[in-house]
Amino acid sequence: MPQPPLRHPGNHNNAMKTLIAIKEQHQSWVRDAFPNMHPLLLPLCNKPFIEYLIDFAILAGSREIRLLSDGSLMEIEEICQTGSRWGVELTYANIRPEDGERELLHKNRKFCNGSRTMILNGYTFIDYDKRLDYRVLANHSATGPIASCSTGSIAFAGPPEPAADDNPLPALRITPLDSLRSCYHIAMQILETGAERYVLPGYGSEPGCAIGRNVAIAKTAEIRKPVSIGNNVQLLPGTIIGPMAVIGSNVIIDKGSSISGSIIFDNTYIGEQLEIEGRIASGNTLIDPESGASVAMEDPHLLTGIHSATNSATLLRKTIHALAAAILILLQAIPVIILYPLLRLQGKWKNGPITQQAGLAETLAARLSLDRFPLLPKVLLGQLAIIGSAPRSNSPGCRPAVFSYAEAEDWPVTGSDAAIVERYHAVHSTPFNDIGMTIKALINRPHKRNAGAAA
Amino acid sequence: MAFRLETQNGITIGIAELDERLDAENSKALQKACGDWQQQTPFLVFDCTKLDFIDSSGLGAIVSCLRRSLEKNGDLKLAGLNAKVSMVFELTKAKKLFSIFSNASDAAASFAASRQP
Amino acid sequence: MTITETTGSTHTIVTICGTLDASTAPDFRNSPAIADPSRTVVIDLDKMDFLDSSGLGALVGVLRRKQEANATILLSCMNPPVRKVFDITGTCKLFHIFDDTDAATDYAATYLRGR
Amino acid sequence: MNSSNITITLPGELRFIRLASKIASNTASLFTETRKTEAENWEFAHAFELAVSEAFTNAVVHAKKQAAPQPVTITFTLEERKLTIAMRDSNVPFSTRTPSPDPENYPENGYGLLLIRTVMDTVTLTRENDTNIITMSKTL
Repeated sequence: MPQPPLRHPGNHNNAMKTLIAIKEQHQSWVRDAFPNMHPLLLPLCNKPFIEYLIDFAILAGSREIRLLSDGSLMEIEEICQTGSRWGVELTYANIRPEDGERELLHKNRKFCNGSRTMILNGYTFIDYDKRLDYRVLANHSATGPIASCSTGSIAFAGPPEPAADDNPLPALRITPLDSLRSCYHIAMQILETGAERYVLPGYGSEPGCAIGRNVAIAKTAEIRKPVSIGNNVQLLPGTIIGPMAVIGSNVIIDKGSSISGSIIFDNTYIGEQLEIEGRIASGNTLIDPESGASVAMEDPHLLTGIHSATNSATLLRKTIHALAAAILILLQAIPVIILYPLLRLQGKWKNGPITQQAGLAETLAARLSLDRFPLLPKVLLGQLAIIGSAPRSNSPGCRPAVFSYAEAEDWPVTGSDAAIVERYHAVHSTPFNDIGMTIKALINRPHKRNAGAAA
Repeated sequence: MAFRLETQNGITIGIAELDERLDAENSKALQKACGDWQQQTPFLVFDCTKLDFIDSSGLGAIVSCLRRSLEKNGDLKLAGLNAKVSMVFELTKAKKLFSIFSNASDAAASFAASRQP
Repeated sequence: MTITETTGSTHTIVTICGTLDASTAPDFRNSPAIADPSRTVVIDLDKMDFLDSSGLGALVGVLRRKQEANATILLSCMNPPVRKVFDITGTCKLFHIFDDTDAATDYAATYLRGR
Repeated sequence: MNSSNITITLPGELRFIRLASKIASNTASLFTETRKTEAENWEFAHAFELAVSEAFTNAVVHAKKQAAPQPVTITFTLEERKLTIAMRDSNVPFSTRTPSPDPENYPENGYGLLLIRTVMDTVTLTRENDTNIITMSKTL
């Protein structure tokens, strides 16, 4: 078929077309690992897989792209729509699982319109570099595959477009995206190579640090480049993010946890004092990308998926805690009224733990946990819990409280294993259980201090 | 939870085989059973070969068992952790608190070795 | 719905104009080239304005009978609302779908003749 | 919130399927939102056309087994950006227990409820006093 000799700028009809063909068989591992995610939306360094292919097609000078699959494309269509976001025309069509290149070209003959056509075939990652000129692919006379790997290829069909000058063909490398392991390594490679090579989401005032919208980073949280952080992320005090950390959107990293060489997918809560190294975490699932081993748990002290809290349970808990606080206030009121002026006069009433236990009054105050008395009204107002993960801590996933579970049991209140102990108790706490624990805390606190003083 | 006692180099070592799951359902039971075992010896090995799932309450229970053994100048060693269970231990840094062996007999032998004059 | 059949040596082009639903599916099934299981057909959907599950069911049933008789259906010029019905039901992967009727007839003539 | 109701009753015969679904899509196209793209507005109308076609077919196909065709009553409830369609008939109800058909087996029916559930926001199926009610709604 004769080709029109000139390319008209603005008229896309003769520009190179791109067919992106992806088959279910190559994506089945994504469906197994992340059942709620469309494989074409698999995030690689916080950017959906399909966008890398669209980027590459655009870099190669394509303005008309057709997405082909033997599975459902509806979800992709709802997100990518007509492609106007990228300034391209995106259309969708279906193929059969056994279709080869010849069939793809035949089935989309009207779309290809006798033009030069690039076929991005299979579930593969194209290691592009946005600084290079891939438009020469349209001018090149190569037909058939010019790069291939075990799960796909980049192939060309149709006559080459006339070239202005003879630029060399840039090297093309494609990597199979065939397992969690390859997904992990590709994401890490993108993070390492960075935004000068790929079009990446997020804002960064400095290289190696891309951060999305609505990200709250605590003063004591530490970011070690390179990192990529999505939207709506909370990094709580003492967290260490990076080096090599990809944090998705809607993620909370709770106090003291560190994430390195790891990917945290969207909608994930990472509990306190955890160490995630060389892992993928997605919702309530923790995955070792090398061995493929995965653990799924819904554990508020390890990992959970983020979804809205159950309001009725919260209300019941608040009511019972407030009731307990009211009783405690009544019980402590008389000793406080008597002892407070006495201790105040001696200058021994401090906010916080009572350390000196010389006199009878102090000992009595300590035994009755009067130092926590000023906090009790806050429980009535629902601002504090009577018992929680740690006193006066303030992070999601754990309740700030007057007493801590660690105080209730005769556990060390400090040190690394205290955190683990906290988890154990908090996981199984029911509102009624909490009352028992509060009483235990009241009884145990003085003993512990004595034991500490003796040691 | 099968439990047996072995004596090596004059040390009595208690070896407990944990079940497939250790979570909020049965972690209290483990703590209780462990209290009884510790009446017999503070030198314990938890054989985790069958253990396939552990959550934070399970971890809490094991850490609590360790603490009580340490208080009695003993130790609690772990053996035969599979990849999934091992990941949870690494995640919580609890791995650092334990001596971990590939199988129960190595773990038991290490108690005996530490008693060598 | 109107059905037009254009018969060639190896295959028949069937043009469906209008709606394929429960009320028109029997007419579709009785159209000669559709009813003949051994006849390969190219169904031009360019003028099909609506398809529902009854119409889809008829197409799938015809496809199965034709494939059992070593023939097939090729669909061409499917518009987005019709494609949506195939997409949701997962039946898109059962059919050969072309964006051009000529391409479908060429494919039928060239590649399917030898089967 | 303003809302208005339109109720129509059609004979439960196959030849009225098209009329029922066209009434639904035309009603839905009244909701055209200028902020939405043409494709989105169009898709909204098509969703109702498809859902009503499926629901009406189900009512009528089962009615064929009975002596005389039973009428089908369709109620449209129009709210600001939401259209709800309730369809009542006194035939055999939708079978909700059948799983979605597996295309590999070339099934000829059973796609109806899957399509309705996919294109609508909410779908409820109830049976009251021998009357089946399918309620379908979608917000533009």
